[in-house]
Amino acid sequence: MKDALTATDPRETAFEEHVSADGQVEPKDWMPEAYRKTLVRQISQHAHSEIIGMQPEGNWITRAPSLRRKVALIAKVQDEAGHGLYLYSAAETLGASRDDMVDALLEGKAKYSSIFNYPTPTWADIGAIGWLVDGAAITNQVPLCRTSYGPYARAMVRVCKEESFHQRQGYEIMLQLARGTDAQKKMAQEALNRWWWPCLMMFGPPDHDSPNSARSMAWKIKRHSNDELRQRFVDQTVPQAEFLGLSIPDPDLKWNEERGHYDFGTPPWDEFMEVVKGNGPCNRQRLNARRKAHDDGAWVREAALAHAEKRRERAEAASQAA
Amino acid sequence: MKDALTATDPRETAFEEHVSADGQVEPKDWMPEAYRKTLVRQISQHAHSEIIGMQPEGNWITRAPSLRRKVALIAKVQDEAGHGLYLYSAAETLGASRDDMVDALLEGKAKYSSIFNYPTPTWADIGAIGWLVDGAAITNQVPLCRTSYGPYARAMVRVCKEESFHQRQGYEIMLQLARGTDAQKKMAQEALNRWWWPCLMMFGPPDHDSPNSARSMAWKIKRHSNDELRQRFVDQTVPQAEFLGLSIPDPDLKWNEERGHYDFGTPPWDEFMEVVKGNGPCNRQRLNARRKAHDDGAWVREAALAHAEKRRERAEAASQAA
Amino acid sequence: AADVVAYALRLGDDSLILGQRLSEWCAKSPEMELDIALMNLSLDLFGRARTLLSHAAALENEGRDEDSIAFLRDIGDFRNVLLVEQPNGDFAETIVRQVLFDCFDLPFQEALAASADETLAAVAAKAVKESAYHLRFSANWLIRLGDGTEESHRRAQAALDALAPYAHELFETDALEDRLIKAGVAVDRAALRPRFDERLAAILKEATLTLPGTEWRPTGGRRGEHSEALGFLLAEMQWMQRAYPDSEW
Amino acid sequence: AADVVAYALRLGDDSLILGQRLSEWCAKSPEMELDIALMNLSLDLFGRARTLLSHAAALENEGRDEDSIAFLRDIGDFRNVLLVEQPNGDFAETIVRQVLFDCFDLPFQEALAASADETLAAVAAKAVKESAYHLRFSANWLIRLGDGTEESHRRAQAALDALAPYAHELFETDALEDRLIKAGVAVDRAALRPRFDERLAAILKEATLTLPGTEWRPTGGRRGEHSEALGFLLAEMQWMQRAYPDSEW
Repeated sequence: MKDALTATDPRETAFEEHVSADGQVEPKDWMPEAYRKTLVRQISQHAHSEIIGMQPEGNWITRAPSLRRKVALIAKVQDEAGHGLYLYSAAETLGASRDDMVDALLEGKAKYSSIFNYPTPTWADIGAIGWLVDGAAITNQVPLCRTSYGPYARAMVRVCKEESFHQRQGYEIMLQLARGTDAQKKMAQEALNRWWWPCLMMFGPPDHDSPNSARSMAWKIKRHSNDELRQRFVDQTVPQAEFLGLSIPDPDLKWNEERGHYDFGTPPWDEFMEVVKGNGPCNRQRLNARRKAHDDGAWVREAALAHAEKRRERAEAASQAA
Repeated sequence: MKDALTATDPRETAFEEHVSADGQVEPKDWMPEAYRKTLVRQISQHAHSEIIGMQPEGNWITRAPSLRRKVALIAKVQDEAGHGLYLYSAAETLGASRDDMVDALLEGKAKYSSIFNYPTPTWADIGAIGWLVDGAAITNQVPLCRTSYGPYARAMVRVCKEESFHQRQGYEIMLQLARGTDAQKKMAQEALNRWWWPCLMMFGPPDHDSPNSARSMAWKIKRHSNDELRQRFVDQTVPQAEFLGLSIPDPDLKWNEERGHYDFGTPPWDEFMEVVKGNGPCNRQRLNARRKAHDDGAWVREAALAHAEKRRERAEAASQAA
Repeated sequence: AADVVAYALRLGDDSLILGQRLSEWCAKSPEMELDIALMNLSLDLFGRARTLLSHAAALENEGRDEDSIAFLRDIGDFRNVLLVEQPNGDFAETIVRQVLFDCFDLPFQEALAASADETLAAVAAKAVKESAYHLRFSANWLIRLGDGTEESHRRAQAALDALAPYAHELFETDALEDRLIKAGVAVDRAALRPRFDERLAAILKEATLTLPGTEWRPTGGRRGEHSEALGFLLAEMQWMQRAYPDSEW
Repeated sequence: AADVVAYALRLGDDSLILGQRLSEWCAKSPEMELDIALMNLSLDLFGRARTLLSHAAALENEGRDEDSIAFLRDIGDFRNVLLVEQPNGDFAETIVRQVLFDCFDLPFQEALAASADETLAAVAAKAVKESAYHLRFSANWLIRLGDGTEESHRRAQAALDALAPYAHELFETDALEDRLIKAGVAVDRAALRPRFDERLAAILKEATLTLPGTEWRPTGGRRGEHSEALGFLLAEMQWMQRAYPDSEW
């Protein structure tokens, strides 16, 4: 799959051999430019997703129904902010600058996971996000703990660990609702209905429509196909839904004894493409909220810079006077 | 009571005779400068009070407990805005400009009724304001319907009519609470406790401490003494509280058979003076809210002016072209 | 009758939620005259909401009334279009939201006045005059803002860019409304579109504003799929009835 | 025990309401690092609130728990000082509110760690370290803002002018606390004043800010006399428990 130009570079050959032998790549190692670019795009998109992902859940912090849940939710959203910063740092080891990445997000040039363009109208959505969205994220990310780029792989180890915790919390919220009053059960079922298909689409388009996958797989940036991961998620999640006593909103869902997997229906890809294009229920709201925070805070960041500069000048003046 | 200077002006003598014969003064009539100034101060303070008074009640519009109450409350607050505008107009007939009066309010130079510097923490405060604050206002204002300055007197006729309606609404809110659940009764009693003394102080300091009253009485800008009006309010209100089954928070309150009036305790004048000085619970909040509305709306008012100017220019250009 | 109940709830919720949004301006607007005008709009809308929700309650006959419908439903049971629940934003956003609503609402009420449902027809007959005033008010202000200063033009255009996509939902119809159109009860929303477009275009022209070209057509309100902002509106609006259940006010 | 219940409610409400205000910043602050820091503060405060309100519930022994105390009281039953319920305003207001609180809170927790009430002492022992960090954070930011740009200085000074008067209430004491001081349970607030004044003065000096001279000393929180802003905070915070009574979450 190499083209004439890169094939002539012996470093490239060595790199490919190293990676295909499951060797890790570190920031100071030589790497092909396309590998660097692909990673920066993937890691920064992941960072943006964590930052934007604070909003749908943050929406319920002030209204969480018990102090215990409130504290857990704040800690979770705080973890997401931490993941975002951690991932921006990983991308910076590849020569990208956080300010540039954030600017690209604010200008609408960078992508983030489309799942965060859906709203959280009820408390049950907080449970559903933890259970399903974090569940899908973990399914996607666990293999990335062995991805070829070292800093990214190590970030993923930490992220996955915390997200498993979040997923359990989310499932516990759902369980409480599912064991609760009729109103709570209804709330839980409706949230599952809202999030099921969007979560299945988090794994990306079907393999036959996913052109970039092959090279990413070769580079071990990606380690399983979209459809493989989607199937794994469905197989894991269906029994959990059954345990909750909730129904998955897919009439085609059925255990396939022969395959040893669940068969399931086709997600509404048209809707997915609309959301990716910017036409989801909350795309504009999410970006506008981020921009507003950024713009409203400009004077604060300027003050911090000005103050640091003053301190530097004073220290300099003092050391010259000495 | 005339001093040497004014006594020499025959117009002054004629004016005083006219007024003491219950004659009305109209905008184009000659009037002593002090009369004009006193009236501008009094009318503009009254206008400011209506405008600031929108806030404590407006505080409950979005949370009113039934649609019927919500609609009545919006209509009431709207009436207050209307009274404010109507009174500013009356003051303008005396040569004051509304912009100047409003600026004086925003700069903290003008006074407004101190009663609006108390907060409305519960829905019952909306009832209490209607019943007690509007009740006290009416007691104060009914005599002003016969005040010597025509435009002011006519404004008062309209204001009093609408405020009687508001007072009945407020009393009806209290009645509903007093006939309601224990929580509602408690809410009503606590609101009465909050508003009773501040309302008694709406009539101003005791007569022996009220230096400006004599001249205002002579000019028929004021027609009864503070203490007379306060007594009238107490006498009217005590039976209403009894009918509600609520207790007035004054251990000294007692029917005096001999006087034919209720005896009552001394209001906390120290607190009153603090509120007048700007140290009430909400003085800063009220002015800041007014300033914020004014500042945030500056671009809108500028746009309206700019557009009017554009229209004027276009009309002129069109008429010249014709 | 279930269809009419659902229809009255849709119309009632549109009025209720827009009325609530407008009432948030109380004592906060740019001019005292605007405070009065915005409260007027809000009073008209609450007036309609009360009749419509009471009508739904009466037809439904399950013991609800205007207040339990307004104050005791959670977000997923509200049936208003997304436009009316959008936050007030600055004054330009409030005015643009209002122009979009009024350009639709005036012809809608004119048509609804001929409804076979007497209550709906009566509400509409009264609403026609109100809506004509609302549209005059909102259109005049949009023209002032659009053709005012640079800043007001910028704000008005930004508000239009943000809110225009929400207008599409006003013209959406579904099986329920199709049935009611056949029965002479409901208004054929799609048929109002040309008048809306024409009227809006005339206002925008005078306001020197440009309708954004966007394919985004947010929808879902009629199915109870609302934006997050509505949750906070409801928390505030419903507070008293939730905190003190089974009380008369 | 009734005294200790009341005292734990005061301290618990201070933490609860300030924690709630801080949590409103989530995803809205000037920097992602600040989002994290403000959530940290809020988590510490909610942690204290939970222990304190549970302690009050246990001593009181009337079937309440931390949640029913937090979510099912109306405004007049809250016992927090007015400072902590003041709206977030801009970042300068939040930081000034925090500096005022932290300058008081650090010596307060240090003293409370010696309380004769074991739970209070334990909460305080843990809180001392947290409060030291909170104060470092808030003081450093106030210095940056005060000694930053012209705009940040102006905003910080305006925030200080607005909020400094609320600090007095932190040092108020009453018969209840006097009894508890004698019993070795409560902290003598008045005795903390010199340390507060000194610490605050040092921070303000470095921040080039001036403490406003005012005789206004707003008070009443301990008696349940709150500002209107608290009502809206509660409507939002308590929404779920009010809308879905008798549910487990």
